[in-house]
Amino acid sequence: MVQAINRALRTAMAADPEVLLLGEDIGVNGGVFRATEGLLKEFGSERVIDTPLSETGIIGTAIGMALYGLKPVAEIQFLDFIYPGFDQIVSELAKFRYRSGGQYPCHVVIRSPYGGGIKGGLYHSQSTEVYFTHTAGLKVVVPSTPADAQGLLLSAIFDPDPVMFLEPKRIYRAVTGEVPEGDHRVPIGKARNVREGHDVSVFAYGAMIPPATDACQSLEAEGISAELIDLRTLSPLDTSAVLGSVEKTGRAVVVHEAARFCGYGAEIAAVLAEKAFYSLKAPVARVTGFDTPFPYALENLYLPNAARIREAIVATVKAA
Amino acid sequence: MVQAINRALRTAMAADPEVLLLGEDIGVNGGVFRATEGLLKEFGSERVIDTPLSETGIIGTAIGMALYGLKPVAEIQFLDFIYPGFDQIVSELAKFRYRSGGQYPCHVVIRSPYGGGIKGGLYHSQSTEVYFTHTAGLKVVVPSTPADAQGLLLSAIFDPDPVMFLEPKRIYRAVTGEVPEGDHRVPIGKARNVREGHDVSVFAYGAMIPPATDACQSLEAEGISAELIDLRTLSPLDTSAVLGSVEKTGRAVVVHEAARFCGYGAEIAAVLAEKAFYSLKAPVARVTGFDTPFPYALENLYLPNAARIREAIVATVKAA
Amino acid sequence: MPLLVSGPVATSTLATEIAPEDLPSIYRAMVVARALDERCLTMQRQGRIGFYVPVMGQEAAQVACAWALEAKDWIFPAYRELGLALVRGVTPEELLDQFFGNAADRLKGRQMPNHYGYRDRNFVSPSSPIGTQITQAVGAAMAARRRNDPIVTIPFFGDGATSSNDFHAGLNFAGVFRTPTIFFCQNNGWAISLPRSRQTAAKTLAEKGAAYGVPGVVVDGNDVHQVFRTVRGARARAIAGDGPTLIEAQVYRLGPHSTSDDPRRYRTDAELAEWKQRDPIGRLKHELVDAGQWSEERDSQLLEEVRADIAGAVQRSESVGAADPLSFLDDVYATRSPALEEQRQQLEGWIQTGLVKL
Amino acid sequence: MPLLVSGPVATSTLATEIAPEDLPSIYRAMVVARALDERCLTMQRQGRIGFYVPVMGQEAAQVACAWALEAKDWIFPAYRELGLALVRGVTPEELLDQFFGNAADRLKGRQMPNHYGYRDRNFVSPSSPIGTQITQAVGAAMAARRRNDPIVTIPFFGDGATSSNDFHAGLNFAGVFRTPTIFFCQNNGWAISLPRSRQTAAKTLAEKGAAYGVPGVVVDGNDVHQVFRTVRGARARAIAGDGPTLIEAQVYRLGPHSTSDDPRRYRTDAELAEWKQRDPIGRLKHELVDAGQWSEERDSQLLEEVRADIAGAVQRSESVGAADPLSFLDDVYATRSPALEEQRQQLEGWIQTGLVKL
Ligand SMILES: Cc1ncc(C[n+]2csc(CCOP(=O)(O)OP(=O)(O)O)c2C)c(N)n1
Ligand SMILES: Cc1ncc(C[n+]2csc(CCOP(=O)(O)OP(=O)(O)O)c2C)c(N)n1
Ligand SMILES: [Mg+2]
Ligand SMILES: [Mg+2]
Repeated sequence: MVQAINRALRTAMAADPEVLLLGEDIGVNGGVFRATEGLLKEFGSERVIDTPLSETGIIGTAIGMALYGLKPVAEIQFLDFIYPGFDQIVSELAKFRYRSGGQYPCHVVIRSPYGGGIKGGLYHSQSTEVYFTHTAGLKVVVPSTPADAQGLLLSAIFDPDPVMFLEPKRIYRAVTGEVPEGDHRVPIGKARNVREGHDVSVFAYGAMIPPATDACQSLEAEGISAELIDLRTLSPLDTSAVLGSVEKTGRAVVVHEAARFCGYGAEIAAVLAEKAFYSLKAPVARVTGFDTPFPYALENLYLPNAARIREAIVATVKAA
Repeated sequence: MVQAINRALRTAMAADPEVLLLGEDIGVNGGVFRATEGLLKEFGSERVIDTPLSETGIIGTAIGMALYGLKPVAEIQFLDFIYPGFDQIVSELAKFRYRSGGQYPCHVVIRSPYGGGIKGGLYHSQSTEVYFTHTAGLKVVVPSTPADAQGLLLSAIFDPDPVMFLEPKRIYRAVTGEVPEGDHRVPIGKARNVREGHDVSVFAYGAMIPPATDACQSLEAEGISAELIDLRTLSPLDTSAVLGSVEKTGRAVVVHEAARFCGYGAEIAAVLAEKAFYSLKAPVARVTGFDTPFPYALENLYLPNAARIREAIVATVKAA
Repeated sequence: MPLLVSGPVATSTLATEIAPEDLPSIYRAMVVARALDERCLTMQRQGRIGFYVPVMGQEAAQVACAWALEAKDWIFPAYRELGLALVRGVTPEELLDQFFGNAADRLKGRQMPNHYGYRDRNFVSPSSPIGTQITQAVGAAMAARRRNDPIVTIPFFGDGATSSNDFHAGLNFAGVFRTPTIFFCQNNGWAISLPRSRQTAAKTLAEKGAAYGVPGVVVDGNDVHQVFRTVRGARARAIAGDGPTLIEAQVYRLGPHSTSDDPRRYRTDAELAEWKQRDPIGRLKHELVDAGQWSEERDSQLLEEVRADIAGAVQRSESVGAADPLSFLDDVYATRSPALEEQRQQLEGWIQTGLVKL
Repeated sequence: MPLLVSGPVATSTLATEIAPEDLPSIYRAMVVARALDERCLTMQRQGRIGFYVPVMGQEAAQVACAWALEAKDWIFPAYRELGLALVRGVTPEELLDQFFGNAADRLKGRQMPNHYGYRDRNFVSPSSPIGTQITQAVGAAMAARRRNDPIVTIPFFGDGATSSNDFHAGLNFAGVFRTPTIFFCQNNGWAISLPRSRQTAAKTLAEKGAAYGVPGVVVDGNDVHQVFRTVRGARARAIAGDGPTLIEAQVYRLGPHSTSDDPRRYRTDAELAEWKQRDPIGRLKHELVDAGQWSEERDSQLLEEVRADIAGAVQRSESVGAADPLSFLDDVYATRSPALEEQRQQLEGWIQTGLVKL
């Protein structure tokens, strides 16, 4: 997946001289995950900008560039380190168009590796997507395949609105797949049906797609037909895809690795409890991380796995 | 309510010399809402500390004081201005006890006026409680009466964990009521049953309690008996109060002024869809703010009012 | 006081001193600012506008600074920048539309008074959180340079804002990337109730520039000539590619922090009286009178004229209707999301049935 | 280079120079640090520990600084502070327990390697976000003063951290409140791949102190005497109530940033070779040999002894079992919330049925 991201950046930069990158260690070092490898050489230090160690500065200056009309793509080294720039995101980036009566669009893309699974402990593992999905004015995108990573990132860079582009670092290298050539875009705001099914709907995204897929596949043998929806864009949510699936299956399991309490799954459950109530035949199950910080040595106990997802699906399907 | 807060601070400071206050304009100015009026005079500038304009500094130094063993109470002038200190809250305050294996408890109270209704526009009105309730390690408290404000704040100051104490500024002066003398505490983690009812459960908190009360009362005449629960502590949630009420009534309306998408109401709806599914007779309704930044001139259209709450209750009760 | 701590000779051809014939116009802008302040403070007390932040006392620094810039330079204001707005050609009526948040307000009634922005005047839309515009201005300067636009960006902020995260990051990035940015700090002595002396233990705010390799300079903000000259110098330096400058203009906030503030709680009458004597409007008037460019008579005439103008603007602006009630659901994104579309329809229904009211 | 830029004469009675008889112990601590670094880098390559951050090259600055402090002073470390930990009496075995995240780890296996903290040694538990410990140290200093405890607090951080928000706020608060804090910056030339010269346009990092009214001083971090003397001076000043000091210790990171880093991508062999010549361990060894306090023979003996010690510690530590699987649900709050209680029971069931595995 990380090569797909690299390709998307290269494609966008080649296509439009006003696309530029900024962040820590993205230049000569090529990014700590190598997402920007080779781009400094290709596009020069005016367009691949190694910044001082300040997320406030990275995001604040990216906003200024966007106000002026450029298309900056900021990299935050780990999502866990975005908080020094959080004020610029929620107070400024998300609200510029609105507060100026539409005079100042602010199309910054913030890319950041996020999530667990690399033994990163409390500060290299968190999934705090809800801070951003709850913030009106931001779009929030999470790819789960190389093709989507490339296509969604290209859409994000040329989107008129600010986009938080959260990259599930655990599958940077683990997940491979075909990637179309050139400026092939995947639309923001549309979920992806990973597999069709009629007994239960499973909603997941990012690094939870592989274990969710495993769980669904393994249940086939037991005669359970699970539909798996990769939400892809967390905000704005593709509500009709969610409702459409549950109207068909009558049952839902939501999966994410973030903490459960007020996590993203709560919104999906709430939408269903509100708008698909009469279709629902069973409680809405949430398979999530725990309501703790992210642990180091025991991270495999923390992260939802295929077995936990499978158990939840079975329980949901068997519920009266 | 603001006098009750002032009294709680005075009571705590008189009782324990290790309680101290810090924040912007809290000393000679007594706080922009006068919550700390008179305390500088009474306790001196070593315990009522006017700080430079830096929320990073206020929260970071408060954490250092707490690590050392003091009981600091930080004031953030408006919740909208807390984000420069957000990193210290989510990366440090919330995780100190955990990351140190229990060696370093970190009992800071952060008080902050929040919410709309004072014509404050985008930056003096927001309700972003979910950023904090989704953060494991923090407790989040919102009083709706003077007695609760006093009692909960006293509990917060002597609680062993960090507490975000969010004060609904719109009812600082609007809501009055009896306040017990002395160090009378209200336990953190327990919801309050504002009025009993058997047809529907209404869950609300803070400045939404008055309109929710009005709505419930006005429906009495129409033969609708609505139970109103003031959640008071948003984290940890008093789940048994929520489930207990809905097991009785079978119907639920959740009210908050924050934006709907991934708002706090989603968690209540999710808990119900998960654990009270078989009791539920109707969709769970959410009466909330809109998925926009907070507007200035049109704030009365943005904020949930008694009429909107009433309509949602009626629809929920009438739902088949 | 040296104009700049360092930097080569300017290559800009702009004059380094105010043209004498411009002084009356500069004076007029200051007078308009003061009159509008007075009018708005009154209207706020009468409940006709919700809130107001007076500029009172800082007019010289702002007007002279704006005068030294070119119209194409990007201003990143805070909430107390009336003097700048007037020089940029924003009319009292436009401002009043924003204060009322009415249907003519370019911000569609979304922001509190004083948070106006005008893209066509290169006057960026501000927020309330202190300091955030500082890094943004640096980013815009980097963008301008990338496009080879010979402009400067100039964030305005107060003494309190020097403690903000964005001051630190903004000056640091500007120093490292040598951006064409002028950091214009109006040190008005107070950050609400906190005096400058307790904001930082540094001797001056200008010397903070050294921590970032950015030259810093202190100016008397009540002296239009010194301000103009310093800004022109910094601008020339920036345009020549020699990087940013931090200017500390020492002024005084003669009024309250805002209409929510009572300065008698924290500062003495004596201090206020002392600074009233240095009121920049009186000072420039004397200078003009001494130079034979002005008279008491013309002054009264000007004041009358200005007040009448403002009265007319108030009348027109106040009679404009309220902002479109559905408009607060726009501009969250470039196009409305499905959820916002649904919420808009809901709101429309509620308005029609009278469920919600303005 | 003057010891301190300003400040009155110290009142502390602590010696201002290292006692000659302490030098071999100081040297020993540095050798232990280096040996543990080497061992851990190897173990990481072997997959026996997950991650490691070497201190290599910064031993003199750390050991001499810690030596100059009193045990009651509060250290606020970052993640590269092995030298400090050793002087505080933390044993290799305790450290290794943390690196393995095993059942004996005081942090209960919760943090990545190198993020150790020991309350009983006044060595605060660090996080990964850069700079956050700086404001915390200032707050602890305010608390200590409130309790009349005659101690200093001392945050450790790198050149990169000077760009952080907390550096700005921490130094500013310390300047305003004159806290007993020593800001100890280890400028090791690099923040991962960013050289010091691109981190800030300031000439030195020490001069940033002036922006906050805090005296700043540059020291050669490879010179144990200069470091010791400077820290003792700053400490005396702090204890006397004369406020904080910023110390920039110029050192070099001889190893990679961490085991995830490949420094050949961004720095030259020549630069590394140059700094290897100034290796602080070799330098102190020569000094001791020259002074007749040390010999090559004793040196080999020491190294052997230290390596054997470490090997023993590794063996013991590696044989300790894994952390209690349910323990990661503790310490979120002082007492478990109902939701965590429920989640714990759930997890217990999952472990029993084999649904989740380590
Ligand atoms: C981040 C943040 N914290 C607190 C506030 C509340 N506040 C509004 S103005 C102000 C003082 C600003 O002082 P200064 O920068 O000197 O500007 P001045 O008002 O004097 O022009 C404060 C503390 C805010 N707006 N933003
Ligand atoms: C807020 C934040 N942003 C980014 C990072 C990623 N990161 C880890 S270490 C580092 C460089 C730190 O450099 P410096 O302060 O000089 O310390 P050194 O590693 O050289 O000891 C960076 C950018 C981080 N940990 N925290
Ligand atoms: Mg000021
Ligand atoms: Mg470094």
